[in-house]
Order: sequence, then structure tokens, then C-alpha cells
Amino acid sequence: MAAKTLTIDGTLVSAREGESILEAAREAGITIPTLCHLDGLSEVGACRLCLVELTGSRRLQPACLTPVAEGMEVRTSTERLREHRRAIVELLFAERGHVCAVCVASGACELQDLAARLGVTHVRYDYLAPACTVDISHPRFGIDHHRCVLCTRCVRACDEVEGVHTWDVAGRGTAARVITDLHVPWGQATSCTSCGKCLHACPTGAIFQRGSSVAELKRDPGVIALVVAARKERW
Amino acid sequence: MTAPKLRLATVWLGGCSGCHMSLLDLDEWLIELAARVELVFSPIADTKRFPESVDLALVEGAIANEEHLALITLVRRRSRVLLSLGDCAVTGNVTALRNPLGTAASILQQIYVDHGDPRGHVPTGSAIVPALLDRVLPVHAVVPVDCFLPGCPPPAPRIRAVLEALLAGEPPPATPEMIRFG
Amino acid sequence: MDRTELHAIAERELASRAPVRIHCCMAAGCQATGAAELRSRLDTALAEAGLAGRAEVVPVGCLSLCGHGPLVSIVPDGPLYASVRPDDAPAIVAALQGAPCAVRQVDRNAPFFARQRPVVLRASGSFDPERIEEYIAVGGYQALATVLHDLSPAEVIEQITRSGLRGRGGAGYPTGLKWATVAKSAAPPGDGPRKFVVCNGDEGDPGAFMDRSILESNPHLVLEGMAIAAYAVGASQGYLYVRGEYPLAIQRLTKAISQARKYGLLGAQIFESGFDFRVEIRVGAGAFVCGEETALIASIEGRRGQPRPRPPYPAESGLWGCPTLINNVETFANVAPIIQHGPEWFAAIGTATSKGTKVFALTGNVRNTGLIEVPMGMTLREIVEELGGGTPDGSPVKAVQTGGPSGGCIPAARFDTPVDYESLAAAGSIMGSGGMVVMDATTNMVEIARYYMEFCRDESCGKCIPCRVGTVQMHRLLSGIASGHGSAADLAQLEQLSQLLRETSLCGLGQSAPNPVLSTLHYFRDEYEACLAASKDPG
Amino acid sequence: MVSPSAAAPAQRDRGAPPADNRLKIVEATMKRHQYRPDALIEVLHKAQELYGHLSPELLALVARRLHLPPSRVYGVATFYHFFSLAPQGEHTCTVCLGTACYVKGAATLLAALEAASGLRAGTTSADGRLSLLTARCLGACGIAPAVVLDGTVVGHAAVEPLVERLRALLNPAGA
Repeated sequence: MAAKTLTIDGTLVSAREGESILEAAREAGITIPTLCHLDGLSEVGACRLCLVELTGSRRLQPACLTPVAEGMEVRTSTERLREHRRAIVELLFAERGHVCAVCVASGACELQDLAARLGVTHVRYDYLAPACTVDISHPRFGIDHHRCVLCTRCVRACDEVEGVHTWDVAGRGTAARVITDLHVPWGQATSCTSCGKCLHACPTGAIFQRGSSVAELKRDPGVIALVVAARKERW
Repeated sequence: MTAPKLRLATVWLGGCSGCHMSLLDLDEWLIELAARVELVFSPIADTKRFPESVDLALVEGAIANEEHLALITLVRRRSRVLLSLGDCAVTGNVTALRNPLGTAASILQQIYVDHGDPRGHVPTGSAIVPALLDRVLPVHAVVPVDCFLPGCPPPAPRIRAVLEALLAGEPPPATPEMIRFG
Repeated sequence: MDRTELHAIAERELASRAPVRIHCCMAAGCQATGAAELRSRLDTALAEAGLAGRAEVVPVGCLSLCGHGPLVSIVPDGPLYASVRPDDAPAIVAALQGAPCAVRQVDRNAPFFARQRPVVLRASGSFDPERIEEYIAVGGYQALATVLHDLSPAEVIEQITRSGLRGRGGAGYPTGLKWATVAKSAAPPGDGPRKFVVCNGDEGDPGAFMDRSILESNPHLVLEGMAIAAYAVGASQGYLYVRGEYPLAIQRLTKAISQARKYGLLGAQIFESGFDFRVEIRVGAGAFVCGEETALIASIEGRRGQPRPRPPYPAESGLWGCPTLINNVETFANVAPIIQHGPEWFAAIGTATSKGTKVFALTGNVRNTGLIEVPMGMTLREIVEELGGGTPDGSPVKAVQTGGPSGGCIPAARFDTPVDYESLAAAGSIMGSGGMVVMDATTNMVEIARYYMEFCRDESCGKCIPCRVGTVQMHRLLSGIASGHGSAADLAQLEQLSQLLRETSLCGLGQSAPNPVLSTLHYFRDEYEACLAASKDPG
Repeated sequence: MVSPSAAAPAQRDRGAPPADNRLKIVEATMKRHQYRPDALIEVLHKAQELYGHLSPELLALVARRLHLPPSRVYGVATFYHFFSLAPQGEHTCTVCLGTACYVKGAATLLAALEAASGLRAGTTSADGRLSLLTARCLGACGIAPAVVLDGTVVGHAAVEPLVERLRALLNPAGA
């Protein structure tokens, strides 16, 4: 496969053809913030955190879905991008009930990390404070919708990796919720294999192991990519 | 001749006092601090009225009732720099967990009657406890705030870093290590 | 079916017509004001007057002046009656024999009619849309016959390109270029149809009903345009996506498709050529975002109508990953006239960059409400004041809203703006699909901005964060300002969020959601400031 | 409303009740589309037209027959405003809130109907007699403001006559 040479934040970077800007940047040691992206899953370009500036393009482009091209000039961290990313993270904090102080995922949460990395010291927008449900009908796992950011990583992990499609999204707009089967309590979702991939895929404390307390969540998002890579090896 | 001491206030609104505990965790540095500031108002001091001409006010807690609302307005008016200290002041945090449950009246009904004693009633009439606001708000939703130090509570070293910068008349450090909700 | 047969059908049809035709508008607007009953009363009155055979009542498509329906037109050369009540039927029939008639008549030479330039709507209102023979009698399917017999696909695309036709769905992308891209795109291997033509009839802008009217009044015109497009790009399967809110359009399209199939004008080996084209209707289920082409594709595939980032564009990878041509109803309706009269004829209408005509739904606080088709380049003033006749009570017009929730409000001071893609964009709005809502002094512009933001909030699919949550926050800010609880800081935040949504939203819905806010802030900032001045919570 | 699961046993009886026919029509619709998953929305349209709403049993049936995950069927059914998972009222009154209707007073009209019916827009009365609904735009802008009463479009709608018609609809005896 042909190599492509491009510039990312002024650094000359060599990338494989077909690779995304996100992958190329990461190999060059440049971190672009993401939330809906997870190694091993398909890209949806929904969180808009990885938007970058491209010379010659008026529109901002998602790094996760934009393939590298010869001579491309990418800027990943301009003041405009940093401001937009802060605003997006703030909008998420304002949307539901993200209370790190009482969250199982505190210390292992991508949203919490994003706030720190992007310099979100406070949220400018009104907290919407919707009343969400907590479903602990499953014997091993639970889901607290207050903490869900609708990244759909659980939906994709369940569909693409586990292959059962227990999860999907119901409703629309800010009223959208991830659901299991016909919106039955998780514990009654007969398609669920209890594999736990959704738990590993979840970036926040929305999906958790039952019995874990504040900041006790143990999970490994890398598991998804491992499974996907291992599956390519057939015997 | 030494510089005039900076007039420091600390305020405790709708919070658990954990942020103040964290402040006290600064241990011997507090002695150093005392040499440079004059503590003019604080739950750990004796003053009952918020004084005029405060240089720096550290505010812990969210705005949850009428008393908080009145006090924060006064604090803002009389303070040059206002710092939201800790998650309750910055986000509403645990104090704001009641917001999804509805208005103050509906929450009191749920707590005292629906989930409490079905024959009970919501206490009314006395002026001892200030009336709850319908929604718990972070401080900056009510008055302008100059700097923010999240954390539940913010660890003592972070409080010290912010205070040192402010005492030196510099903006507080905004590195990722300084920002951690929870 | 061949050309000779097509002519024979047309001649038979024309020969069977009564010398006098009473055209009774049966479009949705007139039906809602009693056209069905009127039609049967006219039939009865005709029979009772012993005029059967000499005159006939024909249910027709839209007669344009929708706000004054039911409308009845006497052809040839007879009057146009408006606001007709069923009881008026005998008087209208008696008038055919010369009796004086007190039923309200509308002057066909009034600017509302005289200044229109019908291309797409030319035949609307002159025949029964439920009978294919009538469409054939007005020259229908001749363009398709010409294309299949005389032109190569490349020649068809060349003609469309030369005509200068641009997408009528709002963005104004050159139609010929889009067709050429689909034609060039290689179809992935597989069974069944591997290239598709989709007609976007998900007319979602509130205040717009151009597509509904075209589909109801002339369904075959759209089908013919789709078939020509399919031939040009090499597709054999089409989908016509229609809003579920348009039952009459769906019913007439269903009928039209089955009639066209019966005559061999759709299906296999059309006009005895090697060209096959089948069309299926897909009924929308109430989601504005499905007007966005990638969401439309998801919806046709039976999924949640959520958009995906482009590229790849549907022209390269659309339905089931196959190259897919998506055009709007009015765009397809322009195709047959272009083929019939030639690209030069079409390009002579309109302006340098915007060729042809545009259909607008003129509504709101305007005297003549209805559907109009005018050459591109006519000014807003001409449309609103001359065709529209100003406000019903003669008070000054304050603004006109074009482009729906993705558009903006243009104040009366800018009414010399010509309607073409570039000028409307320069005035802070967009051409959009053709909704034009007239507003007078009673309309509060902050309230209008709030109204559109509520619309976008409710229609946001929820996939990307800026649109999903940003529209909620913007709506809160606008509600606060409109109800006298806003501050200068709120206004600043509104502008910050507008910028965020524009630059970071995934699809056009979110990217353009701030437009009504930005255009009202630009032209009517005083109204926002008046709200702030009256605010109970000064910031 | 008879749910499909309740209707299923009746299928074996002769002189089947209407519910049985409805199920057959849903089945026929799926068959006509060769049980292709992309026919999901078309099938849901037909099912809702027949049953008035989409019950969990109905959704489960459609999921099974079209070989779709139940969560996906539920996700689609709740994405589109047309589909209702709860039974609608015997009568429906839909107020168009499109721009043309809006600038011609649709909001006032809706408020008056809410007051007259005691219902909030988007809800059904407790006795199941009336649903008060809103529409984004009916495309009947020429006759704004427009209201749909039990499927019939009323143009140039005014508050008082409309409230009267609503009353007459709910109390046919004039009680």
C-alpha cells in the first residue's frame, strides 16, 4: 500500500493509504480528543470532538472518518477547535446528571478526562437535570442513564463484536435513550449474552458492574480491539 | 514597611464542608497563609456579618436556599475576586442531585410524606430553616465568578496552588492536573 | 408502447373531451374547504341542466390561489371562480348558458396570475391527475420517448448540464454535475439493482407545500423526470419518498405508478427499449431530518433516519452502498420540460447563475395565499407586493421568511433582493425548498426565532452532540429572552452557540439551525434589545 | 385494541373476527416486501393503520418475521413521530403548527383547545375519547390555520366554531 505524506500541526507525518487522520496523528504521537471512537468498532463521527481544520476546506472534518491524503495539511488544536471542544464537553455535562463525586467510573472516565484535558473548569450552560432511570435488573450489570452520553459504543460493541444487537437507541433528540430489546428491563432482555462488552465499551459510568462503588469501576476498553484483532486469526 | 494583608473570606453555602476540611488539610502552610492574609469572614472564624472590601472570597457549596441566595449576592458585591471552591459551588454536585425530582414543594412532599410518613406533613411556618429554592444552582449561575477550582473536595495542594497564584496577583494555573471533577 | 401509440392515446383523449370543461380544483387545500361536495353538486347541476356531453366537470390539480378555495375554472376562456360554495353549483352551470352569475370571480390578468411563469406547474390545474391519458394528452411521456429513442445517456446529462438546472431542494447543487457523478460511479458487484434514483419528497419545511402540490397535481411529471434521470445515470430502480402527512399525494402517486406500468411507461423495456425502471413509494413517518439525503437513505433502508458524515456522498455510495441519485420533486419536475423545449429555452429563463423558474408557497400575512411559479431573479418586493398583494389589511409588510428552519427572515428594507441562490444567501437566508412566509408588524421576531429553534430541537435526531444539546440550550435562551428573563450574557451565549452549531454539527439540520436566530439578530436586533431592556432579570 | 398475540389463536377459528384479518394484512404486507428488513417502516405504517398503535406484541412479531433485532425495531418505531406505541383516543384533533399556521394564530388556537378539552397537546384523555395532537406542517398552508379533526382537514380554523365541533364530536347526542 502506498504511503502518504501529510503535515499534522506542522509536523511531517507518513501514513498508510486508507488510514484516517486520527490513526495517523496517533502514530505520530499527536492526541486528538475523541469520545464516540473506540478501537475495534466502526466510526460514526457523532461526538464531533475530533473535528480538525484542513487547509483548503471550509468545513471542519472529523479526523476519525477522514482518510489521509498526499500533501494534506491538518491542524488539530487551534484555538477555535479547542473552544468548540470545550463547548461540546460542557453541553454533555449539562445534558444529564454527571456527578463525578458519586460515580463508579470516577478516575476511569473519558468524559471526566476530557474536561481536564480541554480545560473545562465549569459549565456555562444551564444544567437540564432530567430525571433518568437506573436499571439494575441484570444480575451482573447495571445502567444509569444519567451518565449516558449516547456515544453508541455499547450498541456497536454488541452488534459488531458480540453480534447480538441487544442494544439500540430509542427516541430522538435529547430524549433519546439506549435500550435493550423491546425496551424491556436489561435483565429480561433475552438476546443479551451477558458478555460484558458494552461495559468495556462505555466511556463513562453509565454501564457498570453491580456492587462496585464510587471510583471502583474496573474495565478495559482495549478488550474490544483485542477481540476484533484476534478474530481475524482463523484456525 | 510590610504590604497590607489581603482580606480573605471563606463562605460555606449548600455543601458538606468537605472543601473547608480540605483547606484545613494545608496544615502548617496555613500558618504561612495567616501571615499574608487577614481572615475576615469564615465558618471557622467568629464573624457573623460578611464585611465590606474583601479581596478574595472562597465559596464552597451550591445555591440551594433563600439564605444562600442573599449571602452570595452580598459576597459578590463586597468581594474583588470570587473563587468557586469545589464541585458543589462549581457544578451543583451532590447538592443538586435533587433537581430532577422537581420543585421544592414537590421534593418536600416526596421526602416527608410520600416516602416518609404517609400521615405526616411538610413542616411549614417556622422561619428557622430558610426556604428551599426550586432548583439548586452552581454559584456562577447566580453571580459572576472569577475562578473555579473543581474537585470533591479539591485536594489541599491544589487549593494551595490556586491561593499562591492569587496572592501573587497571577491567574491560577489551568493545567489538566488542576481540573478534576469528583 | 411506442411513440405512435402515445400520440394515438393523446388524440383519443382530446377527441373524447366535451367542448366546455369545468375544472374543479381537487388539491388538498381546496378539498379541505369542500371541493369534493362542490364537484358532485356541479355534476348534478350539469345533468339537471341537460348539458351532459356539451360540458363536463373535471377534477384537476392545483389552481394556484389556495387561500381562496375552492376554485373552479371554466375552460376554454371562461372565468375563474373563487371561494365557491357547493350551493353555487347551479349558478355556475347556468352561467355557461349566459346567465348572469354572482359567484365571486378572480381576474386572471391580475399580477398574481399574469406575472407567473409556469414551467413545472404549466399543466397543473388543467387536467385530472388521476388519469394518465390526460397527462399524455398534454404532451406527457413524450420527453421520455425522445430520450429513449434519440439520446444517449451522456447526451441527456449534457442537456441537463447545459440547461443550468440546479437542485430545487434548497442547496442549489448543479443537477447535471450530480447526474454525471452518479453515471460515472462504479456500481459495486452484487445481485439486483446496483444504482438508484431517489426522489426526495420529504418536504419538511413548515410553511412549504410546493412538492405536495406538484405530486398531487402532476404525479406523472415527476415519474417521467425520474425515469429520464434513471436512464441517464444507469439506474433501474427508483424510490419516491413522500411525507406521511400527504395522503392525497401518496394515493395519486400509487395510482400514477400503476397506470404507467400498465402502459409500459414504467417497468421492463420501456418504450420497447432495453431500459427498465421500477419505482416504489416509501412513506415518511414524521421526521424532518429525513429531508437530509443521508438520513433519507437510512430511512428508505428501514432504519432510524439519522444522517452520517459526508463524504462519501450518496452519488458514490448511497442506498445499500450503491451510487444513488437524489433529487427533489421540483428538480425532477423540471426535467421533462427541459428535454421537450431544449436546454437553451430553459437557460433563457432566470438569471446568470440561477436558471429557470422557482415554485414558491406564498403564505402568512399576505392577501393572495397560494402556490406561485416565477422566473428566478424576480425581486421579493414583486412577489410579496405585486403577486401577493401585500398584507390583507394593507398594513406594511415587515419581513419575509424563506428557507424554513434553515433559512432566515429578510426585512422589507431588503425587498429588492432578487430570488436566486446567491442573492438570498447574501441577504442572510437561503432559497430553500420554496416556502415564503410573509410577516407583518404583529409578528415578534424573537418569538419567530424561538419558534424555529423549538422546531429544530424537536426534530434533532440526537446523533451529534452540538445539535442534540445545543438546540435545547439555544431554545432555553430564546425562551428566556422572549419572556423577559434574558440578559446581555444570554445574547452572547446565543451567538457563541450559533457559531458552534454552524461549524460542528454533523448535518445540515444542525448546521443551519442557527440561521433564523442569526438573521433576526442581524436585521431585528432592536427587538432582542427591547426584550432585554424589559427584562426582569438584568444580567 | 386487540393485541396480535390475543388475536393469534382466533386465526384457527372459522368466521374469524376483524382482528384476525388485520394480522393477515400485516403478514401479507411483509410477504409482499419479501420479508426484507428495509420494509420495516412500510410494515409499521400498515400495522399502525390497522391497529391504531404499535403494541409490544406487534413489534415483537414484526421483528421476528423480518429477522430484525427487537431493539432495532423499537428504535425505529420510536424515532418517527407518526408511530405511536400507546393507543390513541377514539377521536383525534391535530393542530398544525407550521409557520404559516403559526403566524396566523395556531398557538392561540391550540391554547384554546387545550383549555376546552382539559388536555395538554400530545396527550389522550383518561377516558380514551380524545387525543389532542400537533403536527409540524400539513402542507395546507394556503388555508392556514389548519386543523385535522378525525382525518378531515379544517381550513381557516377559528377558535369558537372549532371548539363547538369538538364538543359535538364528543357529545353526539348534544348532551
